[in-house]
Amino acid sequence: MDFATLLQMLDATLRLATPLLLACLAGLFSERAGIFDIGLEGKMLAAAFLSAAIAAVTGNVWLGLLAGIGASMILSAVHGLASITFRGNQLISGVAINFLAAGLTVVIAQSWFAQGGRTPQLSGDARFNPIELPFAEALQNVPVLGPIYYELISGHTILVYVALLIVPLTWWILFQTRFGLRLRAVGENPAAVDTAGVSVIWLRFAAVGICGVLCGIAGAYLATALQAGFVKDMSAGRGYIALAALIFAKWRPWYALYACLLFGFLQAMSLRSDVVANVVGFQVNGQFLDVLPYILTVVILAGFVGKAIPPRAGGEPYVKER
Amino acid sequence: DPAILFDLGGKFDKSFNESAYNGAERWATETGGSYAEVEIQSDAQREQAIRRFAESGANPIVMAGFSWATPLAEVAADYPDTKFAIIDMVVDAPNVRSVVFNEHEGSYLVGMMAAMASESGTVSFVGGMDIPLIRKFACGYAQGAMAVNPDVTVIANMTGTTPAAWNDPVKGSELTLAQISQGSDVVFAAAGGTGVGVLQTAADEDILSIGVDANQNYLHPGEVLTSMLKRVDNAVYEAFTQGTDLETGFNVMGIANEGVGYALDEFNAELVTADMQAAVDAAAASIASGELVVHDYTADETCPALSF
Amino acid sequence: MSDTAPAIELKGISKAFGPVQANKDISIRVMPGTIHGIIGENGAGKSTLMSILYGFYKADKGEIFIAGKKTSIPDSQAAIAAGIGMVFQHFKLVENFTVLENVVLGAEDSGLLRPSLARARRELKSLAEEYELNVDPDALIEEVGVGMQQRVEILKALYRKADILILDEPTGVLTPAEADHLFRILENLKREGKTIILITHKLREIMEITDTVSVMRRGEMTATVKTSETSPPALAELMVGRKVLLRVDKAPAQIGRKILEVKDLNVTDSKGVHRLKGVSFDVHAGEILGIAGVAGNGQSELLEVLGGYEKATGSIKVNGDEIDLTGAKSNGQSRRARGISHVPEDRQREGLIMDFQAWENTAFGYHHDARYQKNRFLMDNAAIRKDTEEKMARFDVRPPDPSLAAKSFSGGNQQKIVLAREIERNPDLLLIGQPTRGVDIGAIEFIHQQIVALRDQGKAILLVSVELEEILSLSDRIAVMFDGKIMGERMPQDTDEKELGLLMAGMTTQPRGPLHEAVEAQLATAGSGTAKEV
Amino acid sequence: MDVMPKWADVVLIPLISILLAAILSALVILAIGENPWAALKLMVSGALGSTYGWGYTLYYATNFIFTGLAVAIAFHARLFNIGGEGQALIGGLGVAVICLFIPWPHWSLALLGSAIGAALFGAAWAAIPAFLQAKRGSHIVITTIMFNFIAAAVLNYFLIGALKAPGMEPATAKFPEATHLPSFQDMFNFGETTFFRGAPANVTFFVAIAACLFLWILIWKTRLGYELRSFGHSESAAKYAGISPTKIIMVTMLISGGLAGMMAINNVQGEAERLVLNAVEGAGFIGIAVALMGRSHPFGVLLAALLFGFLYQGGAELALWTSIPRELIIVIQALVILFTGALDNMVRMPLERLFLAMRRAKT
Ligand SMILES: Nc1ncnc2c1ncn2[C@@H]1O[C@H](COP(=O)(O)OP(=O)(O)OP(=O)(O)O)[C@@H](O)[C@H]1O
Ligand SMILES: Nc1ncnc2c1ncn2[C@@H]1O[C@H](COP(=O)(O)OP(=O)(O)OP(=O)(O)O)[C@@H](O)[C@H]1O
Ligand SMILES: [Mg+2]
Ligand SMILES: [Mg+2]
Repeated sequence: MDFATLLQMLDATLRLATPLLLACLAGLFSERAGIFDIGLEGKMLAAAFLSAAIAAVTGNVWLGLLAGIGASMILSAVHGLASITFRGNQLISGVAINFLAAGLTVVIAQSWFAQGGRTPQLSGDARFNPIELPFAEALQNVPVLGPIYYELISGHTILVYVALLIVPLTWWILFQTRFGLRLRAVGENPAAVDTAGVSVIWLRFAAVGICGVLCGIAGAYLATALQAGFVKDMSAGRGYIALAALIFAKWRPWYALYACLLFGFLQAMSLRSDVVANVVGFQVNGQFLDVLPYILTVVILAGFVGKAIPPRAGGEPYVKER
Repeated sequence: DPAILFDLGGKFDKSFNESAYNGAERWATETGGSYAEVEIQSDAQREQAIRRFAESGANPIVMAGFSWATPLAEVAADYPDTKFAIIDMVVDAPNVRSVVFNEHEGSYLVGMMAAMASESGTVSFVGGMDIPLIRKFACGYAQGAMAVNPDVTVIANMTGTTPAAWNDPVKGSELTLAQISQGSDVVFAAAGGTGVGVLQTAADEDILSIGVDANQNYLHPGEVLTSMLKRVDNAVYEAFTQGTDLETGFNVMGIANEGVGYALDEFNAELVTADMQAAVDAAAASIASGELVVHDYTADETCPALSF
Repeated sequence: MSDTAPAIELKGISKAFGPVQANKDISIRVMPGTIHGIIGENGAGKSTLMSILYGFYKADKGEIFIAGKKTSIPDSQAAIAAGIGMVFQHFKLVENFTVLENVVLGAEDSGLLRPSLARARRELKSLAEEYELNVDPDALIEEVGVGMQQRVEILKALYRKADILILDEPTGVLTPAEADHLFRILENLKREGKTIILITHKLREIMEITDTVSVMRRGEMTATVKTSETSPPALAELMVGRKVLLRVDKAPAQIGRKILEVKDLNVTDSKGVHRLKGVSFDVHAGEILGIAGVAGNGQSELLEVLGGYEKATGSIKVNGDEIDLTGAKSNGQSRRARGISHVPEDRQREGLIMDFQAWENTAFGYHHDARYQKNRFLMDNAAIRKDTEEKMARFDVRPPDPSLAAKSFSGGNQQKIVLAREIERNPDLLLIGQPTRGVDIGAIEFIHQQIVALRDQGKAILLVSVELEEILSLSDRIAVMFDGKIMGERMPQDTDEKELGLLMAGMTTQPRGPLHEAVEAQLATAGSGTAKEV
Repeated sequence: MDVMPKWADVVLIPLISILLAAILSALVILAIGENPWAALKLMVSGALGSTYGWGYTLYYATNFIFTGLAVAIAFHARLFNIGGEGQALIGGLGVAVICLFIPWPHWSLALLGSAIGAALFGAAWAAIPAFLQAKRGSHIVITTIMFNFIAAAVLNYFLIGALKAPGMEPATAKFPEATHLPSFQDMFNFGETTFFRGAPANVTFFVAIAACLFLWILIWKTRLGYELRSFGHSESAAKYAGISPTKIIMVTMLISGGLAGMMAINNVQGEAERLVLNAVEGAGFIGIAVALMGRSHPFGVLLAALLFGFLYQGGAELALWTSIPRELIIVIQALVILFTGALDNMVRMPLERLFLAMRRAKT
């Protein structure tokens, strides 16, 4: 594999890792607060749809982004209502949300646009366009670093950089602020937070809300940055991969970045079976490359890459007891 | 009244099903007639849908997509007085008209155009689900490209192996980017909804793209080289027009009877040079006359010009 | 009574959990600078009342006055603001946080963590000096002992400037020495003018440290008296509503052959912690061997190994036959087949399936029994029901309804269901852990009688309990466990709570004395940490 | 002491939950500009108004009984098997292999063979997640989701490779005549009148009923069922009693996977008579809702499966005769899952208060 191909693949990796990373960090906030969320997929999908729809109608991608976040937040609220307020089963709520998003997006899209569950194609200001970082063009010819800067680092949409910035931000919030301390505590032992005079319900809703915002950005990225419009089921299992990455990352922000880059790379790889064949020296089955992230997830879960211990109060509704 | 049954992609897929839909609509506006239609929800409903329409008295009943063959073969005999037409597959029954297309011929033509338009000498293909039908497209495309430039490199990628591959524009777009990085500057998408992503990315990256089934030139004016037309609309229109007197039997739509072809309109007029047009039209003529035979992948599941 | 306002006054507090009336119209006043004790049976409503005072639960009815002012306490935040701190029976600490983080949690002074932690570090230091509350601020909670954890809980309250401190059964998990330390701390706090409410089941502690005491029964406050004007028997009577025999009557043991022989047992748990370190002992027919020790010193693991659901190395012989300790067949089923019955320490987590009906629980662990089978495939549910009815009658389980879910029985009756199941097996060896935990005084009498009766039939009994009184009154021989080792064996008539307490603490907190040396000598003669055969 | 009588928990709560889901669904239908009342009428007449409609309703119900039972038995052992989809796919592979490569003399024998094949293949697909859960503590929810994706890839691999019939479709050849199962039409054909004409319901429905019965006995009458329920209620207590968690997890998941796999008899052998891609079409996920609504009781599952069969067939009729998109059915399913599974406390809490007040008033 030559340098240019490598850069191309890493470039694709970054693009494909971005929605995973946003969803993964979304899951991180939620699960760190003790709310498991397999509904990431559905939230992304809903956000993808509404962001594309609003962007298409208004021609303004920022309004689209807001709308996407709103859609995701509504589903987050449903999840919060089910799993925090009514102490329902978080997994089932997540499954239901995934279904709901899969169905509603198409039903509404069809009713609004009558294009078979799609939104119109977005163009111009209705989508996020790549931004050239300063001096990218000028430095392009500097050996090694030039192409890396020009090809790999520069030329992504703003949301890619946002996603990358959210990683240190997440770390800072979780480990350097009062809110972070409380959020982590509520995922480990909500009773401790409750008796310390802080509202468990409020904290968990806050976490689920942040999860909604991040999923919303992830979905908007899919429909308005990575693509130019919504098509049905466009989240294509990314929510589940993000969950797997979260486990891989042991619920830590920096590891989440690495895990998502790895999964992004695997996805990039499955698109470039030719490169894979070149590198390993024989033709690799396409289906195998496609399911590699899933297989890898199982391998990780099997603990061959180190045991991941989830937040202790995760998945359980908080019921007061002495 | 006639009825039409769409395949799982849905009638607004911008390509195959939409083309069928357009045919039906054309008939409706021209004749003022009305027709029944359904987009099924799952494979299990195919037989159900055919039966329900047959029993409600719809005639003829046209179905778009090869997947209808099995249920139709089952049902056709139960409704001897109803005429059926199926597109993309052959069903051998006295009351069925089977319409198949020589996609490899159309693909050959656009393959030629791709190779002529390419400056890099590399052209590419993005298929939807990896099934023989799509390989047939790819194989014809590669043959056409090689016919004008024996040294051309043809990159072919399939989006996936599940039906989801028809609807994964993200992957279509990434595949296109990958192909661009390998030097491709013309990409042909035969991938249903996934093709939307392919065409979009090609436009974003300023390379040429080729649409499929319906005329997709309008999607990105000036950036879509042409579209490989598969006149599903004609097939539907014709069936509707013949009505209850539908002529049954085997019906091949190739270049010869304008069943396949390439699209030329105001959106791509500037892209298609006179040379190009001449060469393609000549090839079309010799295919029509039988002088030139394009290899059909599905005949023996091999391709002389491309290895999958 | 002085004319100062009471620090706390509750008026007419009522609270129901669904159909259970946990508190009924309770009123109480506590004067500032005093220690007020609350006693009562399990489930009497003590914790509920305190949780209401701390804003953890909302009362259905009633008023709260703090320092004479009517105060509404809708949540813990309000309680903290009113100067109330509470140490719960089950600590409310975040296990993988440091001491410092736990103290700061919820009482941070700014959005950023760093300054809050710095201030807390300074403050902890001065608090430690003032009240003998030393803790390592950077230790992780999961890595420190329960005594330290409790100090962290107290520090949490003091850090929030609490004037009123509620402690719910604080000594249950402490060694006698740690309990003494706690009481010194409480005395210090009282001297500083703080008001303390202490919930405990131990009459001795009430007598020792409180100024006034309230007794609760079945959700009601039955009496409030000055400690100096009452006595343990009087309090016991107030608690149960009748005279109780606080002593066990038993004949001298008729020791028979060796039933259980344990040699050099070692257990390392899934986290890699060495739980049992070379434990050896014997139990004979007709004998009750009591194992004393503070919870968490390996007793649970010992019972689990003997009961077949923890892997170990070493050797166990029952009736002279070696028992497999690691194989796939080493489980509760094979132990039962060997004539070992087991009343587990935690009836709700282990002994019973709380959602199963009583009859289903009667077959629990014995569901392979031939008499419970209809044929090769089906169980004979009717036979199990019938058996359950008989057992319920013999053990006076109330209500005697086999179809009632286990969770619907009170603690004492749940324990009776387990006991009936295990004792009626007529085992050679009965393992019994915490037989009277969470059981009221009346039921304790009955359970003790059953255990002694089984012994008198010539069965071997291994009794594990954290209650020293229970160990002393039931056992024919006592072994003390500390840190996974048996520290020594004593005959009940030759020892007392004080000596056992020292052994339970591993004797590390006390200066070396003659006793220390004597026990060490014993250990030396018995070899590798094993105590002398008595 | 329970606050509510059992019937309220078993009947009233699911009914109210469904009602809430129905009301919301009606609102969605209204919002897209259609008439919910007309839609309901169409659904009822289409699904229950003729033996033909019943034939479809029962066909779908048969699928859901199998996947519902699969989820239910796992629930009893507190295992959340989201992998029904993949297990049913692989079960289909088993059915295809059995039907295509063994020359069966008669459909009854073929049914027996394919039932075993389907169950074995489905069970095998559940075995790895089960093993990982039992031995490595890997969260079975995530592993079974992953195995759904992997199953789809495996099926593809065979349908475009070794098992593919000549032609375009990624599907196996039609199964031989002797393996075709009698449909209701064949079974209830009384000379003049043909019932269930053209509907796919077939003899597998009775296999499904038998499976309900079998599972009921297994769960409530056998030692295995006893151990399984014990484990589900309290893992710590099960360990105390000498019940091996590994054994229970493995056995339960094998049964669960086997049941999910057996769905393939209905859709692959009974209906399509060949194996196509994506043959399961979400029935594995519907099983979750069915099990939840049926309170994991085999007969509850049967009733819930009928309800979902009705929804499916009624929904198909809607898509056929109105312009309501087919995805609306997914929305309705989602709402049913949400209300019966995750928001059940929303209904339970006020009901409990009501019953408590009623009891207080009585005493
Ligand atoms: N969490 C609970 N939910 C519902 N009911 C409960 C709960 N806990 C206890 N009860 C009910 O409250 C009643 C009192 O229980 P508790 O454990 O306080 O018994 P008790 O009065 O201490 O009796 P004893 O100790 O003699 O068995 C019991 O009848 C029990 O059914
Ligand atoms: N959260 C709850 N839900 C239902 N019932 C409860 C709850 N908390 C307490 N109860 C019931 O209320 C009654 C009083 O319980 P409480 O914990 O106050 O007793 P207690 O006197 O502290 O007992 P213990 O000595 O065991 O600590 C019991 O019957 C108990 O089962
Ligand atoms: Mg009690
Ligand atoms: Mg208490």
